[in-house]
Amino acid sequence: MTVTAAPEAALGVLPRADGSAKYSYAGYTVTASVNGPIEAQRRDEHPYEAHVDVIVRPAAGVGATRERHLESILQSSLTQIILVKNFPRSLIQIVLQVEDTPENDYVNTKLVQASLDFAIMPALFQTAVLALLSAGVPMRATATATAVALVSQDGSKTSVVDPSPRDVEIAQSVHVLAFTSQDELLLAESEGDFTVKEWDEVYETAKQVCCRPVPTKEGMEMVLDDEHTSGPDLRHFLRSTMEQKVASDLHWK
Amino acid sequence: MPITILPPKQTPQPSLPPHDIDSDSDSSSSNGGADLSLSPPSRKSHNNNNNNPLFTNLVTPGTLITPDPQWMRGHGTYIPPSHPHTIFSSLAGITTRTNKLISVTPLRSRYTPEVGDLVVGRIIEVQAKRWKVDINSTTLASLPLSAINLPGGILRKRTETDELQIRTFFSEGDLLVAEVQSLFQDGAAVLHTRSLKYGKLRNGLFVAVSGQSGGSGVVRSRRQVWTMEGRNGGGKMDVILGVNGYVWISKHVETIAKELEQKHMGITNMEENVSAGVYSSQNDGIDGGTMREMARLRGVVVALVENGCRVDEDMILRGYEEACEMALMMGEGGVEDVYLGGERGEELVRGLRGR
Amino acid sequence: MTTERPLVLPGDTIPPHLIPSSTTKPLRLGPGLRHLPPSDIIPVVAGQLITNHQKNSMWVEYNNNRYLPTPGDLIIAQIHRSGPDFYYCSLSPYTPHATLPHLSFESATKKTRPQLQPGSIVYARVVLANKHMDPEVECVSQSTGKSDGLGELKGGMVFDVSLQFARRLLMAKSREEGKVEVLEALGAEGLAFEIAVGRNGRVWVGGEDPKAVVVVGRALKETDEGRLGVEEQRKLVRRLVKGMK
Amino acid sequence: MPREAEPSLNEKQFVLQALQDSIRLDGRELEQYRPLELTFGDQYGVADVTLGKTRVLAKASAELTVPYADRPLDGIFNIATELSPMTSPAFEVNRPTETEVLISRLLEKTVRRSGALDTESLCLVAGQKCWSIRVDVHVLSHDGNLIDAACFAVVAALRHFRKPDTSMEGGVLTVYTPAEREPVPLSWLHSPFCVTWSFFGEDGDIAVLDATWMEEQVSSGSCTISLNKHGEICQIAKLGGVPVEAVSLLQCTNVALIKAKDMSSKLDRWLTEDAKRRDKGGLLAELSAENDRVPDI
Amino acid sequence: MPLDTSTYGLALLRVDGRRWNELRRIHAQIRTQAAADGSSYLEMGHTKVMCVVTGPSEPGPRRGAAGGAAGGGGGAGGQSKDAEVVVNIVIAGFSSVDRKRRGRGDKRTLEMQSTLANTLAATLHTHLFPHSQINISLHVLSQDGSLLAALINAATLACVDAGIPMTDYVTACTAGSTSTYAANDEGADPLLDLNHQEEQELPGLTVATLGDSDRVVALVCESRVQISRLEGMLAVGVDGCKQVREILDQVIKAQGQKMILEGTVDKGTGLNDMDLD
Repeated sequence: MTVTAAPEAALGVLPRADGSAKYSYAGYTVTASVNGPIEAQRRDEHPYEAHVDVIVRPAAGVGATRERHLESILQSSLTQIILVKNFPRSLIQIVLQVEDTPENDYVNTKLVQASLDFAIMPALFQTAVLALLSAGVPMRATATATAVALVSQDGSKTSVVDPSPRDVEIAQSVHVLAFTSQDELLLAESEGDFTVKEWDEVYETAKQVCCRPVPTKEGMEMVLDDEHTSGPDLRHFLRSTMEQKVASDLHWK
Repeated sequence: MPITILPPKQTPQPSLPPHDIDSDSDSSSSNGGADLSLSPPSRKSHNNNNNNPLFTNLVTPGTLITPDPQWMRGHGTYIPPSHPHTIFSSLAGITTRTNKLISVTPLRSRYTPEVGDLVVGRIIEVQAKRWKVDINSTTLASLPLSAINLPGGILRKRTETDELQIRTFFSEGDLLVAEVQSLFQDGAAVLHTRSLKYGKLRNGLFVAVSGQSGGSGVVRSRRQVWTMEGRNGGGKMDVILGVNGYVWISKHVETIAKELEQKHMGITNMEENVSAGVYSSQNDGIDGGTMREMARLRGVVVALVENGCRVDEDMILRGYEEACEMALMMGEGGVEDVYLGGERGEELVRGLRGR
Repeated sequence: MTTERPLVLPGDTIPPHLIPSSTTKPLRLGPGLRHLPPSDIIPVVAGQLITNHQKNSMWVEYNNNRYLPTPGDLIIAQIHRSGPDFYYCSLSPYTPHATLPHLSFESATKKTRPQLQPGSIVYARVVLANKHMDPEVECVSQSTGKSDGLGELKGGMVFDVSLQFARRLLMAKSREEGKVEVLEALGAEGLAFEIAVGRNGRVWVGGEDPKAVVVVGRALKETDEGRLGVEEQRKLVRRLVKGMK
Repeated sequence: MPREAEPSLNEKQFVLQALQDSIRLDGRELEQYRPLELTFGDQYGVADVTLGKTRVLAKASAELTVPYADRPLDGIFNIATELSPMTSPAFEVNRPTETEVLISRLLEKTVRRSGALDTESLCLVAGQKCWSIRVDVHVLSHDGNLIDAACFAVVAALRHFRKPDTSMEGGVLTVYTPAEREPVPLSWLHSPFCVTWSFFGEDGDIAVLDATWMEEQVSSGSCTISLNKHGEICQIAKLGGVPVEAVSLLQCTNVALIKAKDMSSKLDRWLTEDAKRRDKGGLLAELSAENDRVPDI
Repeated sequence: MPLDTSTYGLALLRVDGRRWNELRRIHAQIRTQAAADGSSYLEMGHTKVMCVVTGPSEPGPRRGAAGGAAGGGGGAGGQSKDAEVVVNIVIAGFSSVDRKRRGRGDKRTLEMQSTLANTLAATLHTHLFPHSQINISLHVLSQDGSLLAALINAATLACVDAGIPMTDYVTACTAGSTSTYAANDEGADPLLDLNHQEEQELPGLTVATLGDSDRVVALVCESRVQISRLEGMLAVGVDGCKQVREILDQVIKAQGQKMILEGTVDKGTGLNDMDLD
């Protein structure tokens, strides 16, 4: 299984949506559209804040309970970072369309009844954040997410960042964590057997991936990447993607 | 127990339109003629009919009425953009002309309100300052709060209290008789009940008659409302023929007149002293005889409609006489037999036509 | 104005030297920033942070695609329906309707007010916009009672452009500050047309010749979508006008 | 559900008036398509089609299942079309609109009922095991003419798709995973394409190909004709709308054939290019031999 | 399935004994439901449908997306000025041999509903009834081919009966071809008005035209056929529509004549009467 070495993203890919992003990483490709703030349906209307609507659509097959579950997780964590109080009685609609998932070459997958893998969460989350940024929806902070799998090999457990479907299959537990740009833990979802100590390890690993200090121009306190070899620098990636977008938007300045 | 064997009644021949007979002959006479597969005999017979001078003004949708630009097009006609000045019919109906105006009266259609029509309606919706009334038209009519008589005098100003109490005058499901006061641009009617003739209906029964204008159903006529004597011991009955095809038959109550007598008031003050009783939803007691006659009258209206007769005062009065006689002569229960459905209805109408 | 325009993302910490520190004037925060008491100023969108030390103000320059009504904005609104006292009109798709009072027109009275059909469009100004209420717009200047060019737009065609581009077109010095010269170039080619730009990303172009209107519309859309520079805009106009004949 | 915005009277009037002078807002000729682009995904059977600002993604997938009882010798082939709020916030999840029903019926008639895919070849063991092929159509962006774009995407995805290889030995069915044996293409019989005409005006005398969303909203009727390059009509759908002279419809069909042939050769070219890209170093000779066996589509 | 229709080549007679350009027997009635604004019953051979029209009337509460839509294209809301045509088709379980039950969400039925709504909207003068709704309910009692055509004809009749103004009748019929899609034989004959068996075995199309013009309102072809066959089929179909229009017109006229004879309507005043004034 070849995992794309670095994440790739394109913003504004859908001309008719308010904001959109296509993001591929670790074999997952997701396209997201964001529309909002728009008129909310009566049943979703909230007098003091915007309703955030997240829809996850699998590439093949119809969405089922699994997708609804992912939607509810994303919905509650994204509501935390969007400044929902700015838009009372309105709706911010995020549609996440899965395009590609990494294939497990050793299994003929059952695709007709789609059931998205838990490990797709970081990709969905990251795409949603990028699309929200592209739509210019006001947010408290940006956020980055990663998945960590605990795989037991030869009696000892190792943590695998951005696990492949094969890893997920043999893993004892899979964890998805997201951190805001202020290093706050935003989302922690786990599946499988694990101890509190193991979770602490997972937390540290994920934090290293998500919360790498941003290299600033003035400060030379660039952290040497070699210390944390696992995973790409998601924060830096987010920043550089946005830098391109902003530069292109404001080309006339 | 002796058994009497009754001779079988002849099944009534439904008055089939001629095309039925044609289609039968069509199937039997089809000789497989390739190009003339469309039943030549049927055509011929219709052509004969078409030559009947009675039928020259019968048109169907798409019929060219005239290519002459001197005529003006009225209801039921159109001028296609491709042929300016050429008038076509858009309905199945009868052409009528008023000076230079050509219009087509449909054989049947939904009620189209016109100013001055007397209609019977039902309250569908209560809004802040108006009611929405079903009058069997294409859209709901509206009855503004300002267009009804309020208890305590006609000149009284509408207050907010009235707005809050709007349901005490009319609420959902109430029936009323009203006049069309004006029409909106889209053809929706605005009603008023500012006369003692109009207002809430009670003490009676409602009949909806489908179809309007030319065909069977209620026609606009001289008298839409009258009081008639019930026979066979029934009391006086009021009949209201709404132009919209809604008919109201009720017991005649002379409340207002009596009230006036008691209070010794002049007729000029009458409208100012409308009592709250006008908006009562409580029925007065109706004796059995009157109820029976009301039911009979209802049967007459339905029978007239089912058999394609126009419904007006004359027809109803004659029909009612006929029905009473029929009940005496044929009904098993004598005057108690008010059934006028099916064959009875046909017979009733035959009797009327025969005269 | 400083030349430094750093990229900020939501939640970033703003370097202190970029926060104007004038003690005489109150600090003015523009769009894209949020003040967290007591003294934190945090960006909420991704864009370039712009600080104006003279005016003691700062804001984030960014591009969004959903129009948020702001009082004073000139917009092109589409009448949806008429109520008892207002027209309900839409400023952008899928958003709640704005109200346009029947009497907010030049010398309008109950009798003389313009009768607008559903689907007609007006050039209007936003008078009221806050997050808890549906916006209100007007077609008359409240101070002068004159229409000042606002009112129904008859005929012509409406083109959708990005909000950013609409803003550039509306700049007082659109050529210098907004780097748009497409309209001047079209005029120089001898095209006759009228134009009304709405901040809600809608541009109305009127004119006798539908060909000219289409060329103006295409020039605007291609300039916007292709992110063309001034020189490219001139080239585009020359090419389109040539193709027209 | 937020309302779909209708174009203003000015826009409707202008679009019609301009079309009367044969002018389209984007400068196209009346019978000209917007640029059609196709990209294949990393996996087999993913086709991403853009037609101007319209963008449709189709993904084909296969699963082993049991054939329908009344058709024991046929495999199962389904096309699923669901318009999500990504297409437009006016579409709601799990509530099919008329647009969605009509698109899915048209794709069904064009691709499935015309026998483009040989469903008999999908049957592995009569009455017991067969392949179920499913194509999911996702409309990512809607700027008119969804049908032509969606049909192209479906055909492209199916022709690009490879299903796992199988073998039957002594009554034992083996399905090979992609790691064991290179997957094989579907047995494809012909490639139909949809060409949609939109009619304008009271008389429907202006006919336009590949209408944009704005044009579709102003149009008074449309007609979708599906054809393959051999000049076989697979389906015609003029579902009401403005009356059009029969002779004009015949002309529309003839023009549609030219467009369908054009699309057919474009798709052939893109498929060949993609095969070359995947076949770096020519290690999949076996596969190309397989390709040769596929009848001339 | 073996081609029973292959015998056609021998005697030039179809399975039911018709020649290539013969319609089946059409029997039609209007005003079959007293309570409705307009109603009709129509048989084309053994395909039997009935139709009830209600309206134009105040639109009831919105019923999701189940119904068809006309004009603006569904849910346009406040801006729509024309009456909306809503069609509902119920196909009885006993109407066909296989007794297949179709649910409410059946896409084929939904497509027919939408086709019917858009076909009728092309002729009905919906602009005369702003903010209202015309409800058309169709019940299929028996199916033997040409279902869509029968539904269109029945709906047209019921709309005429309801007195809804229209430009002209919209009439429909089917046409087929004796060639199969594989054979490109030039000698293939077009056939008019397909029955169920022919519909199953031969390529065919349904065509609906406006009045007695050649203008096609609806054209639905669901089978694979050589492009060269289309012209012949279309010509035969359009001609068939004109025949159907003639038959339907006679049905309406007969009703009108009956009403005049019974005196329920006046004979009216026409242009010729005017000359006498």
